[in-house]
Amino acid sequence: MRYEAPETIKAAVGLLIKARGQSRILAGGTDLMVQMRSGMLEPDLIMDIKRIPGMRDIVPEKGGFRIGAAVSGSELGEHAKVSKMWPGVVEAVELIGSTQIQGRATMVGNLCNASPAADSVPALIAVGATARIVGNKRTRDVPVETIAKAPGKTILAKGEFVSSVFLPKALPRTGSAYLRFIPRTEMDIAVVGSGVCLTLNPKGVVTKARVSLGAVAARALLVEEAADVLLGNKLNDDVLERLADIASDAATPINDKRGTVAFRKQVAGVLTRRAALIAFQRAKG
Amino acid sequence: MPEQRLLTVKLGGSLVSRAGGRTEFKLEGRNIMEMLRHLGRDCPELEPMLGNAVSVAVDGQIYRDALLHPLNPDNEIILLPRMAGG
Amino acid sequence: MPLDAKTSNDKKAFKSVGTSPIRPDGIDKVTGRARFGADMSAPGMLVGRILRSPHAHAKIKSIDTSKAEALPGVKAVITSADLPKYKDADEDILINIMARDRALYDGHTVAAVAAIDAAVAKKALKLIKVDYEIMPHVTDVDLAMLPNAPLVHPGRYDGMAENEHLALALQEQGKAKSKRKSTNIVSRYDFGHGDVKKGFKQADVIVEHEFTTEATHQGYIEPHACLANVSSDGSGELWVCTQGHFMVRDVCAALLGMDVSSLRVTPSEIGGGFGGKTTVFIEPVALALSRKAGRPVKVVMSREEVFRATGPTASSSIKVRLGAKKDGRFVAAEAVLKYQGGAFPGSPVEMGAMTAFACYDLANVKIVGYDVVTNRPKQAAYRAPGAPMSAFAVEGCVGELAEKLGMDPIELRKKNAAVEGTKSSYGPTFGPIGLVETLDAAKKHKNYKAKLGKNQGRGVASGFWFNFGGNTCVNINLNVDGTLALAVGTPDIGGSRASMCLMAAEELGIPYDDVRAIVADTSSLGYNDVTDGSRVTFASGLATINAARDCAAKLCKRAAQIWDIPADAVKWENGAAHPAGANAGDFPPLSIKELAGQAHSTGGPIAGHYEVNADGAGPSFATHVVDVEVDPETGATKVLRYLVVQDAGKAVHRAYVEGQFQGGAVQGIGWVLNEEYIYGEDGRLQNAGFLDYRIPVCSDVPMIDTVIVEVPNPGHPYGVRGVGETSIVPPLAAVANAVSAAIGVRATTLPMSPPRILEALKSKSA
Amino acid sequence: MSNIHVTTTINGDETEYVCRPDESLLDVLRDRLGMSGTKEGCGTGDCGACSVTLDGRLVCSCLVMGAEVDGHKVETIEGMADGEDLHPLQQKFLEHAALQCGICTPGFLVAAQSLLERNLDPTETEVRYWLAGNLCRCTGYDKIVRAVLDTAKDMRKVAKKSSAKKTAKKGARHAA
Repeated sequence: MRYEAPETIKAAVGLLIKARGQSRILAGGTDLMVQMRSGMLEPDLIMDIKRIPGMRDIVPEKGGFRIGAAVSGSELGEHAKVSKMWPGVVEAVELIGSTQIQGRATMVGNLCNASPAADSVPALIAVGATARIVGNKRTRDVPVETIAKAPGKTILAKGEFVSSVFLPKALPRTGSAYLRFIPRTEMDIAVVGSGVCLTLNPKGVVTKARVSLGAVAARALLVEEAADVLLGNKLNDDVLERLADIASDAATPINDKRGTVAFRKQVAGVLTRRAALIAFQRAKG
Repeated sequence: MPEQRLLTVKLGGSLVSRAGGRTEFKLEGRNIMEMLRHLGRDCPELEPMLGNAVSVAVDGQIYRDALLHPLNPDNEIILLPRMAGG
Repeated sequence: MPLDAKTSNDKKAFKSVGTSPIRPDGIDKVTGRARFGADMSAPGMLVGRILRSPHAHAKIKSIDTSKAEALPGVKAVITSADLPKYKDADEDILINIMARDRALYDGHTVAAVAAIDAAVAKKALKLIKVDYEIMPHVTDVDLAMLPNAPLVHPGRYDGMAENEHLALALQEQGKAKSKRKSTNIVSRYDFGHGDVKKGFKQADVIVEHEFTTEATHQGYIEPHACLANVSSDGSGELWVCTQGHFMVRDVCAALLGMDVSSLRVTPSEIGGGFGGKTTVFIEPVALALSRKAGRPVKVVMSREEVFRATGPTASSSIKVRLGAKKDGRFVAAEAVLKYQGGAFPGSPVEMGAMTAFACYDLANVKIVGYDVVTNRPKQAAYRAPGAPMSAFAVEGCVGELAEKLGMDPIELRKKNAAVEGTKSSYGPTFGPIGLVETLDAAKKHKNYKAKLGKNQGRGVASGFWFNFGGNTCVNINLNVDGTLALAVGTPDIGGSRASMCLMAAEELGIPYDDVRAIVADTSSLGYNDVTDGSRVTFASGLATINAARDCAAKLCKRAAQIWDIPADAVKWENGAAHPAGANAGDFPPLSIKELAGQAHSTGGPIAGHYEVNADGAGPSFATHVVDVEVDPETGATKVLRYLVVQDAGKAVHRAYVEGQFQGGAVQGIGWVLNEEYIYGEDGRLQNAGFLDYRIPVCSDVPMIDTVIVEVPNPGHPYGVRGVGETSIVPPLAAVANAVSAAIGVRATTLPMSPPRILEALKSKSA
Repeated sequence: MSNIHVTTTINGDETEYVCRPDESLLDVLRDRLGMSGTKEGCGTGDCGACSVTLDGRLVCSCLVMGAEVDGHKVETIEGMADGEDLHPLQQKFLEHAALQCGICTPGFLVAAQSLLERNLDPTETEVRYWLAGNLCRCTGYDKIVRAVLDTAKDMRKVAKKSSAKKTAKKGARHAA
């Protein structure tokens, strides 16, 4: 096992390409250290990216924000402008673990760990975020929903890693929200998560909507039928009821130690309805 | 000489099925040790349990290892399982 | 033992007792200086690691340790071959700490290594090859009792009286008589009196339910840890976090074939126990490794090992039937309890059975309990072992009876409450007890009058625990400056050293700060039973008081010698020796400091001591009141307010008594709402970590309100009753009753996790 | 596995050590530096017993690699008291009986200090959520939360007084 802390992206990519066996990126380390301790993972190379310039920065870009891969949850939460523009994303990131975990865990780590239950992912999908992948030959930007292929598996090729996530500029009258269900009030993995982002016209009618569910399938889902129900409508009871039904139907969860199929399907509907209402209120301002 | 009065000893817990359903014995004994010795003689099936697997309640007070505690025929005497706490 | 003059509830009678000073070990614990199990090191120390079975039940055909032994840096590898059975060893404990021919549960120890560091030890474990033959397993108590269940110990119970239990049990379950000679039922317990058949005939209302509870873990934050050092002459030292170092010494010596006197055990500070540290797990293994390697060996469990291989409590399946007259008077009560306690006999079902109806004065009561073995880790005691589950079932039925009769739940309990002179459901007649006092105080409390909103419900439950005494030894040494060194032999798990200092100070009439208490090692003090059964403040307290009196008597004698008057003409008062009366002579009092200062030149050091097998621990009753709110769309339960009312006899250190009340209540909240052992089809534990074994976190609970009731225990000089365990008896039922009230369905399955609550709500609307 | 040389600042003292790449900061503190005040309850970031601050941020030291703190600042429970003078939180934990067994106490104190550095007037709910990553199995949290709230109250008074003093001094200087 080797520990490296390169100071440029180029050096980092070079290390990843040359590495034999398994390589792992160290940003916050809150998943990596647990996996290593459990014996699930014995990487040959651990590459700490925190010394690479920009990795710990939040930079305004095109009216939105670029969030470096090593920005911790609490650093993101303390950023007033991001919190104001995308409260749904920030509240999702802030739900990841305890205060202690927040001090380390990163949004990009949450994305690249490719857990179906990752809290930040449905929120990022809902706001249409993109991830920047750096590698040997090219740098590419992809929608966040394409990063995870299956639990623990990503589209990243050898030599590649995600260097940042871009949150686009929010249109006027846009609101985002994320809710999750856990049995306790803190310190749990989401049993169901739901991210909603809505844009309204001046009359309060939904003109743009994205709805994403977490922990109810092998990876976070973008539920387009749910968005369709909202488009052209205000959020009256009937619309919300249909939204909840569609979210419940879209969920294809499993029974496991954290919840049952029936429970997850029902709560997916409940949370989507509640998140939509919060997003709606935020959009109205 | 007045007739010697006997102790009335009641059983609880797993002793009941061990003793074939008997729940009460009339026994001699000046203290817990003697009483248990007589009980083991009267009911050999109970003998293996009477070492340190029982507690004895005397007038509502539970004794775990008090073989020399005196007994008299007016005492309420109940054999219970030996208990452990957390 | 007669109640001393001081046993009044008049606080003025006490100077120190009943206050809440800072504990003697406090500064070390807030600065990080206190040394717990894993905090000790020794020169040349090796790291011990344990290999555990990944199977719930498997024959161990062979173990090949040769590759591990050949790895550089490995100093010892042991298997069951290194732990033969010695004469006095308890075979169940021996097999539990190291599997022999079969692995009996997921996590069962099969081998252990000692190596120069953790990395080498980890590697060595991987090099040990175990050839397993997987066998059928059973982890559920009801399934384990079925006639065709896989047997945990085939043949072991053949020909024993317990075998008849199967036939009995199956008949009671309405199933055919089995021909099998062996079963997983290892004991049957019967309690009760009167005629329940006749009783139920008189009943106007009968409630009947079947309840289940899952196994929960004590969840102490400090994993088991020890440092063993066996020298070449066969003598050994052990540093260990345990609730009973004398027990550790005796059991380890027996398992390893050592003389008791050649093993010295020093207790570390202990990071929680709750019953789970009243037995041995890694200690004999560490000693055996050290003996083989000839070097000190430290073994520290991981959290995963704690969950998989140490004792959770039993899971249970309980049926209760309760009948009452229209006016609320109970006429008959019946319960059948089935507890599985893992792979060895000893589930706490007998205590579950004894405590089930202990709160009530019943003319007709019958309780049957079955102890069942399964392929799970051997259960260990957990705070009032066995009692919370049976209270959950019984108090659930009492709650429903109150609803059916339209009675206030506290009034219904008062109407049937056990009082002094009641023949208890488990046999003995109660002395002075304080159940009614807790009910009255609960009813008067503001929480009982708080208004409830939508989706909210209130639950009430009472609970009982016996409390124990036991073997106890205490020394008090008078130092040259008049301060006292107090040595007790019961590990301090919740601040008991402070209570001991208070009682010694009270007795000698000196300031609390002049007494310093330590927990002495096994070679420095006579035998002490483990810290269990809520016994320490009672029994070590009683011994401390008597040791202090012994010390005072010696001080009086010394003063008498100095004054040249008879010893019985001197009395001890307010920290000084005084002439007992005018006839004794006119001498100015001699303070403890003056006597201590000249002790060495007036006859030698002064010390008091006391050894006793303490009897007379008075039982403690409690009543809890809780309000909850349930989200009907997600099944999430929020605890809004919580009240604990409990009889402490006499609260020695009030803040720590409250702390026991609060801690027990919150553990109970965890048990009822979220905590459970989850086994897969493969018999493996799926949630061996704090992420998915969900103990309550700080944001899950409200402040826990407390009322200390004091009905003196005549068995203690100050009236003290143990308080540690009763507090976990009522919460399961109290919260369940509150949830049932909030959702309108009787909750009978624990934990009442959100999926279960949504299911219950669905069944109601269907 | 080759060892890594690390230079860091712990409780204000420059500290050097070597560690393997798979060792956590917690392992380093406890096993290499003999600082056993920081406790291990789970090793997976779920109990908070190993709480320390890293460059002023509250973290679980079991989830930080020993290798990556080179050039950074670590604060542990051992650095909390100022010589013989306890930190107000330490004093209040004792007065409120906010500890029973004491194994979680160092973690709670470090976490609570981190809260009060950011927010000297937290609500009960804020305290409870901030401390949700610190498990305590003994106390039911009641007395811990009370101790933190009471410390904050006292520290606010002190802060008020000292700022009043400062203002007074400034005023005096101006007057002069």
